[in-house]
Amino acid sequence: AAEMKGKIYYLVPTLLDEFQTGSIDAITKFMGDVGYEVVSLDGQNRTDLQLSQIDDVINLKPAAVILAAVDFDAAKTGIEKMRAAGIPVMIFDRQITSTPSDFTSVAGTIEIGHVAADEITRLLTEKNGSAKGKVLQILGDPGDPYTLEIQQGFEEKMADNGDVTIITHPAMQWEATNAGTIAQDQLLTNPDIDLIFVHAAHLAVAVAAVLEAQGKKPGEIMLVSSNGAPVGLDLIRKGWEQVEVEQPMVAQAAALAMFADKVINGEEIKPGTYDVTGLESVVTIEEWGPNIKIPGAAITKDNVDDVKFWGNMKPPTDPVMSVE
Amino acid sequence: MTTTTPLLQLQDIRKNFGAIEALRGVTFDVSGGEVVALLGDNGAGKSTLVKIMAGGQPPSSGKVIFEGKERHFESPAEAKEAGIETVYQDLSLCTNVDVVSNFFMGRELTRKVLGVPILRQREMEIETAKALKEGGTNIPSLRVNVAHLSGGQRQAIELNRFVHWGGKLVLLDEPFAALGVEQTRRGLEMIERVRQRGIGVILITHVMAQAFAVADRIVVLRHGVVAGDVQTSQSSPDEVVNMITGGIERVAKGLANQPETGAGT
Amino acid sequence: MTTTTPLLQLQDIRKNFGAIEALRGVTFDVSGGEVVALLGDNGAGKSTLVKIMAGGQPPSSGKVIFEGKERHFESPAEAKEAGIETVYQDLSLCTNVDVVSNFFMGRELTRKVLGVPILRQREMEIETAKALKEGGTNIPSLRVNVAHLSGGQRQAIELNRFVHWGGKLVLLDEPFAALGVEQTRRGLEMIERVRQRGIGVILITHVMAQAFAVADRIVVLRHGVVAGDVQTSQSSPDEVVNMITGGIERVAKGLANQPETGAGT
Amino acid sequence: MTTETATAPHNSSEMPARRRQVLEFLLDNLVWLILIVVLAVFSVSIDQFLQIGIFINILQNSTFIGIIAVGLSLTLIAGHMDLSIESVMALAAMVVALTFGTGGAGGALALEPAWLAFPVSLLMALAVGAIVGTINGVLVVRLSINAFIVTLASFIWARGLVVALSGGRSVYGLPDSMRVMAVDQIYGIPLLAWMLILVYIVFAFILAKTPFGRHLMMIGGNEVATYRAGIKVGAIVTATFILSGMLAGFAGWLLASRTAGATANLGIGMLFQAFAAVVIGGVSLKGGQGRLSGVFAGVLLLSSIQTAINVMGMPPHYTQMIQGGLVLAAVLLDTMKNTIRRRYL
Amino acid sequence: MTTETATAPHNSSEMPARRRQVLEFLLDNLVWLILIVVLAVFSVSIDQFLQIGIFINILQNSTFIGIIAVGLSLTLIAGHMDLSIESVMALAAMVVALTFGTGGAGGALALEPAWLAFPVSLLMALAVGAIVGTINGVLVVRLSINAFIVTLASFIWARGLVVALSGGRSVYGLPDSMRVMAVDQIYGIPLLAWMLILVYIVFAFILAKTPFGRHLMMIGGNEVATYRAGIKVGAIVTATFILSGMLAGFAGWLLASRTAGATANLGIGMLFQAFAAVVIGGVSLKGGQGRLSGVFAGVLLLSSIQTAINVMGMPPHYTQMIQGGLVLAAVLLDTMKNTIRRRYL
Ligand SMILES: Nc1ncnc2c1ncn2[C@@H]1O[C@H](COP(=O)(O)OP(=O)(O)OP(=O)(O)O)[C@@H](O)[C@H]1O
Ligand SMILES: Nc1ncnc2c1ncn2[C@@H]1O[C@H](COP(=O)(O)OP(=O)(O)OP(=O)(O)O)[C@@H](O)[C@H]1O
Ligand SMILES: O[C@@H]1[C@@H](O)[C@H](O)OC[C@H]1O
Ligand SMILES: [Mg+2]
Ligand SMILES: [Mg+2]
Repeated sequence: AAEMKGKIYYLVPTLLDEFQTGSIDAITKFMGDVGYEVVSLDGQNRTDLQLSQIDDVINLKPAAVILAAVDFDAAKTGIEKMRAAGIPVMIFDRQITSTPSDFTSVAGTIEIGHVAADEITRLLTEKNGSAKGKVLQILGDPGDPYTLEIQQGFEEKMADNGDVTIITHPAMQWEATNAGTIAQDQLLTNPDIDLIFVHAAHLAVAVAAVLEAQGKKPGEIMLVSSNGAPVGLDLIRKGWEQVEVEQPMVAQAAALAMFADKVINGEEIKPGTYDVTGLESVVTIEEWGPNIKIPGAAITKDNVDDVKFWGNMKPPTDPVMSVE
Repeated sequence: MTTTTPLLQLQDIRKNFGAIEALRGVTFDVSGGEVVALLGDNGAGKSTLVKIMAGGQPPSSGKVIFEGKERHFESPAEAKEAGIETVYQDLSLCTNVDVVSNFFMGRELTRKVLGVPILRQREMEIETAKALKEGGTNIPSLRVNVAHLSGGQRQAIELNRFVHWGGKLVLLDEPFAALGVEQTRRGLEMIERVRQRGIGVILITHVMAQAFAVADRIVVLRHGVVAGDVQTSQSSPDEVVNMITGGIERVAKGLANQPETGAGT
Repeated sequence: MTTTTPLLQLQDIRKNFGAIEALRGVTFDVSGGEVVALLGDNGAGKSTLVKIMAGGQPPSSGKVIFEGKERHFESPAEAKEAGIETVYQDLSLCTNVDVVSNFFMGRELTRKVLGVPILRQREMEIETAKALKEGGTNIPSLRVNVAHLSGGQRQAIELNRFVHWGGKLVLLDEPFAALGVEQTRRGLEMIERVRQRGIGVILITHVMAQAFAVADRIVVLRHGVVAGDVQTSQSSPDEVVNMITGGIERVAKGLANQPETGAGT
Repeated sequence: MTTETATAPHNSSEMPARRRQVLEFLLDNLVWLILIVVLAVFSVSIDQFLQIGIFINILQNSTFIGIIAVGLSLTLIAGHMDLSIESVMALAAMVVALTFGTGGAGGALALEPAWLAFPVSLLMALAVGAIVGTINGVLVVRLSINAFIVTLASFIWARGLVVALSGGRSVYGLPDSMRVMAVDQIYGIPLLAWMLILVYIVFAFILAKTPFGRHLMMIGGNEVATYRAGIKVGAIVTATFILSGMLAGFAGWLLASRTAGATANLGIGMLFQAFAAVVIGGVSLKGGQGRLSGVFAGVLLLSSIQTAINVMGMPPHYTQMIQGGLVLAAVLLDTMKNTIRRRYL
Repeated sequence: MTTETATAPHNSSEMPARRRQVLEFLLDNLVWLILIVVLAVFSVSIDQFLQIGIFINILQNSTFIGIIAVGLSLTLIAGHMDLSIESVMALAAMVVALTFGTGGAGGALALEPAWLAFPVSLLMALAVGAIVGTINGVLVVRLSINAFIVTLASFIWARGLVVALSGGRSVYGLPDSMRVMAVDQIYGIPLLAWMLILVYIVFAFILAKTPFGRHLMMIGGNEVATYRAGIKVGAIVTATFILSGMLAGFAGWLLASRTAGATANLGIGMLFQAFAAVVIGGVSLKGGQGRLSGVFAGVLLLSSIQTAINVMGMPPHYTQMIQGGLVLAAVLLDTMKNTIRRRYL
């Protein structure tokens, strides 16, 4: 391998979630393409642990830090500390707007909620003739802002879209069995539920299993999920799930690598439209610094095999190139 | 030894645990400066009675009259405040701390520093050593945890700490059961000294010789009732054993408050 | 009573706990059908010696010879298998279960159903009731948890269960300390019966009368060494008390294995 | 003045023996009473709660916590504890899912004939549990390390192993033969629920009627006494940890069947629930005390509360508060026991 | 054959008293020894570990777990336990952040003069802790409900309250006067670390030198005995729960200062860490045993392990496994204690 240009630390918030584990592989590969070695540290979903990781990493004087915050805002002090120590900070996946950073690459949680709302409206209209019906929304942990922002985006859009009853329950600690139990209980008391929207594909696993155990046919009760993990795509293929709102994880990671040199060398990042692994992405200069937003797509039966979805786990083999 | 009101009177004390009636109407009394031996077979209810007098258990019914006033001790702390000291049959030691801590349990010597009470460790150690020595008990080190002491050494701590604290009435539930010959002798002497200070003593034992050595009066419990209440000087070990095992019953009514020597009123 | 090898021999047993030397070279023996009273002041090391013989604690040095063979009991289970039964001073009962469970602890009666051992509850209850009755102890209900029993009732369970199990040597560490007059009398009788079955008995007690009532030989421990080893018939309570408290020392060397009556070989 | 006295403590005359017995029985089974009261209140106050399906759900959803609670109870009764059960359950589920799962990270092992997957996967799950249980047991017994810390370490590393094995990925899709447990019913009651009931019957029997069960209880009460009595304390305690592990493995196997796969955070949070159920059910953390019938009621109680919350449709932010409050309320009810006992018995 | 014998058990002659004392001392403080060994090993084997900054991090990151571990130790020593500390800490942090935070869900209360925010927020945090502690204490003491279940319920509802109060949103941006603790240093050591040290000194003193501390220890050893001795057991235990709550409140205040705000899941998982530290430090879960110096070493040990993992840069999938393994290894070292004691003392 070529001589490495330096070490980058990736602070990943948890490993109990396919998106996160997938992102480690993607970031490690793409950063390798542009000449950086990546070391990942698992925050185990604990804000305090992630803050202490930041403290430790500062002592290790890395070329840069990629941060996917356990908590959106609690990382603020940590970011300030790192930048004060002269370490460039790139924000990944979980957008932080309360303090400046050197580069941000996200999909946008509110937007995921919007996409889901539109897809669900479409599905309900196809089934019931118009945008009406009953949706069971299963959140992740109610203490996790990620799920709450999807909820917010979803509900504000649904309010505009028509007359849909939404029942919301949280799956504590993002635990799949909890999601399954909620679905099972709700199907008894609200047998007229048309569709279940879960906030992560691994939750859909348990929900689909419950539907199956209750003798439901695939599609009899529709299932929509967000994040586009491999199991989600499997469920679409088997017909249990109708739509998965993809987070463009691969592209999000690739974007980091494309701009890594510029960030680390302190060069200016120009706003505009860039091609990131084939996706058209927009760089804007926000209050908190340069920000690239990559559109997420709705995955359905029709396009489920598209290799560009990270859930198919065929990351592009072409190396990413640094932006000139 | 006068005929004033007794120090402690029990009237028709009953105690049941679920279906089991441990005490079925016990009435007796003890005066200041009097030593009463409370005898009875295993399971007769002696320890239960002690716990009631010591505030550890409420009676199911009946009256406890202390210094002429009816009292309902809600806790051992209250009984203690009123002047009742107790040595329990099932030892009440904290085996996880050392001898000194146990000796001064609940009455630690302290000095205040900026209003904060600080333990006076050295003073307590010296006092403990003195008391145990007087009791004739050899303990390798006072800083050793009680868990490492022999049965008799433990009992010695418990027995010797009570005299240290004075009070008005002392309840001793088989305090010599694990003690050696010499330690028992000194224990009996100690009771004698306590009596001379005008303190009332109730002593439970299974050994007739001990009862007859120090007691002014002997009260026998049998199946939860008083089966005998006699002046020591007017009875004999054989007679008392007979009362215990149910051969005879003898309650000397009206004689309960008599002085221990002499027979007149 | 023959002059064959003794049942159990201890040779120069030492035991220290950290800086404390509880036993400093103890040598003595006991034969089948012989009752040896092991006496000594509080903290003399009697219970420590019992635990070593019972397999509960290894000696720091010295030999334990049982039935002529040197043995290193690693656990009470091993000693028990070899035929040594023990009644401990600090009672070994599980107060969270009932009397019957305690009585049969570790030797439950069972029957097999499809190869699975099932407890024979009724049989155990009947046997327990019988044994306790013979011991003279009244217990309100055998199904009650031991936590609810009086001190003497507890000791009675522990004392009465051992005879039930036979064995070759019985170690009794202050087994009568909490027992009533009648229960103690029956306990002494029981020892006599056990002796007649050819079983060896070591009895620890602080009551001279008990030692002199049943023991063939008296061994006195003092500060971890043997300070006296005499035939009961050739001594007196006063002399023994003197040995205990350190007045005199008297180890009848070579006489240790003598029959308890008569003087010749 | 010489008379014979009676020969034994008498029955108190204040309350007829019969009524006392009934009262004692009720108090001994107060958790069940509370469960019934709680279910009645929910049925009356929550719309659509009162239907067979809900009660079956309660039973079925109790399965996993219920089964690991048995292992926890056994170790607690013996005076130890087993915190690893939650992670062991997840580990067993993950191992099985990784081997047989057809989607996600699954290895899609196909056996011939197909039904073989059923026994083979079951054995795998039990073996996983037995291995972790053995490690726990040996460390606790041989090296006499505190069970809390041993099993806390297992709790952490076993979950870590789940993450490591799966690479954090989920598995979906198990062969049909392995989903029988989650899908089939007997007499209208799901097999999962039957398994739960079976486990409780078997272990309640073991505890009450076999020497093993009795020794467990006595070891928890006074380990020294049992040791002196010649009971093989070490072997029994080790066996208990192995049993606890195997029960967790079994629960994991059922859980894999239920979720038709496994995720890296499967079962997170169940340890606390199991602990709560066990303690509500009357098992003492100090050892030597507890009956599985109480634990069963405790499990059902918690499951009922959770189901009620699922059905009620309240703002999600309040569920945890309500759960905590209800647990407390249930325990408060339970303390009436002591008051009643003191006053009337 | 009549001779006088010596009058007291003698010192064993096999080992000089002096050497024995040193050995005893080392064994009593074995956790410290292990900590030193572990740090030495890390320093030698991990690149960049050996630098002042890392050691200061270890100390500073121990603050929160360290402080709540004190409360946990006190309740454990008294024979109870307090599981609510983690949630109470989060609750105190959230209440403070909601009141003074300028961003997110914060209420942005501004006091005049600005430094007032410092004492006022501290008092608020302590009050939150005292309230939950009082509830715990009263339920445990007055209604004699098992502390595990009482504080488990508090653990759940207090966390629920955090979620409910914040609506799951986070708060950030605290006034400067409140961030002093997280930002400032004295002699190059962060104030957070000083607070930690202070808390340990104060409470170690209380435990060792005051009647309160001694009574706590004795209550944990034999509650009946202390009750019979006239010690006000109820009052002392209640006070202990209140203290534990206030310590958690204090930790929460510091944590808010450190994170410059609060989040709904703040501090999740710290309870287990605190428990592990306390047990490694030698506090018995059965009560009546433990010293804070050991607990302090336990906290530092766990923090060192975590920091080493952070610095090592290993594949993250294995970190949890390694963490579990290292905790176990540390405890295994600790068991050498018994072997040594048996063999040489
Ligand atoms: N807490 C309790 N619950 C149930 N029964 C009890 C309880 N305490 C005592 N008893 C019963 O009450 C009776 C009297 O017990 P107590 O301890 O007073 O006897 P005692 O006279 O002290 O006997 P001993 O000489 O053996 O010490 C016994 O039958 C005992 O089983
Ligand atoms: N585990 C231990 N650790 C430290 N010292 C011990 C331990 N066990 C016993 N000792 C000490 O050894 C000595 C002998 O104790 P032991 O229990 O054998 O005495 P004993 O003769 O049975 O006395 P008693 O008549 O009071 O029962 C005592 O000084 C005791 O403190
Ligand atoms: O995919 C999600 C990821 O984007 C978020 O950051 O954490 C939760 C995941 O489910
Ligand atoms: Mg008694
Ligand atoms: Mg002894």
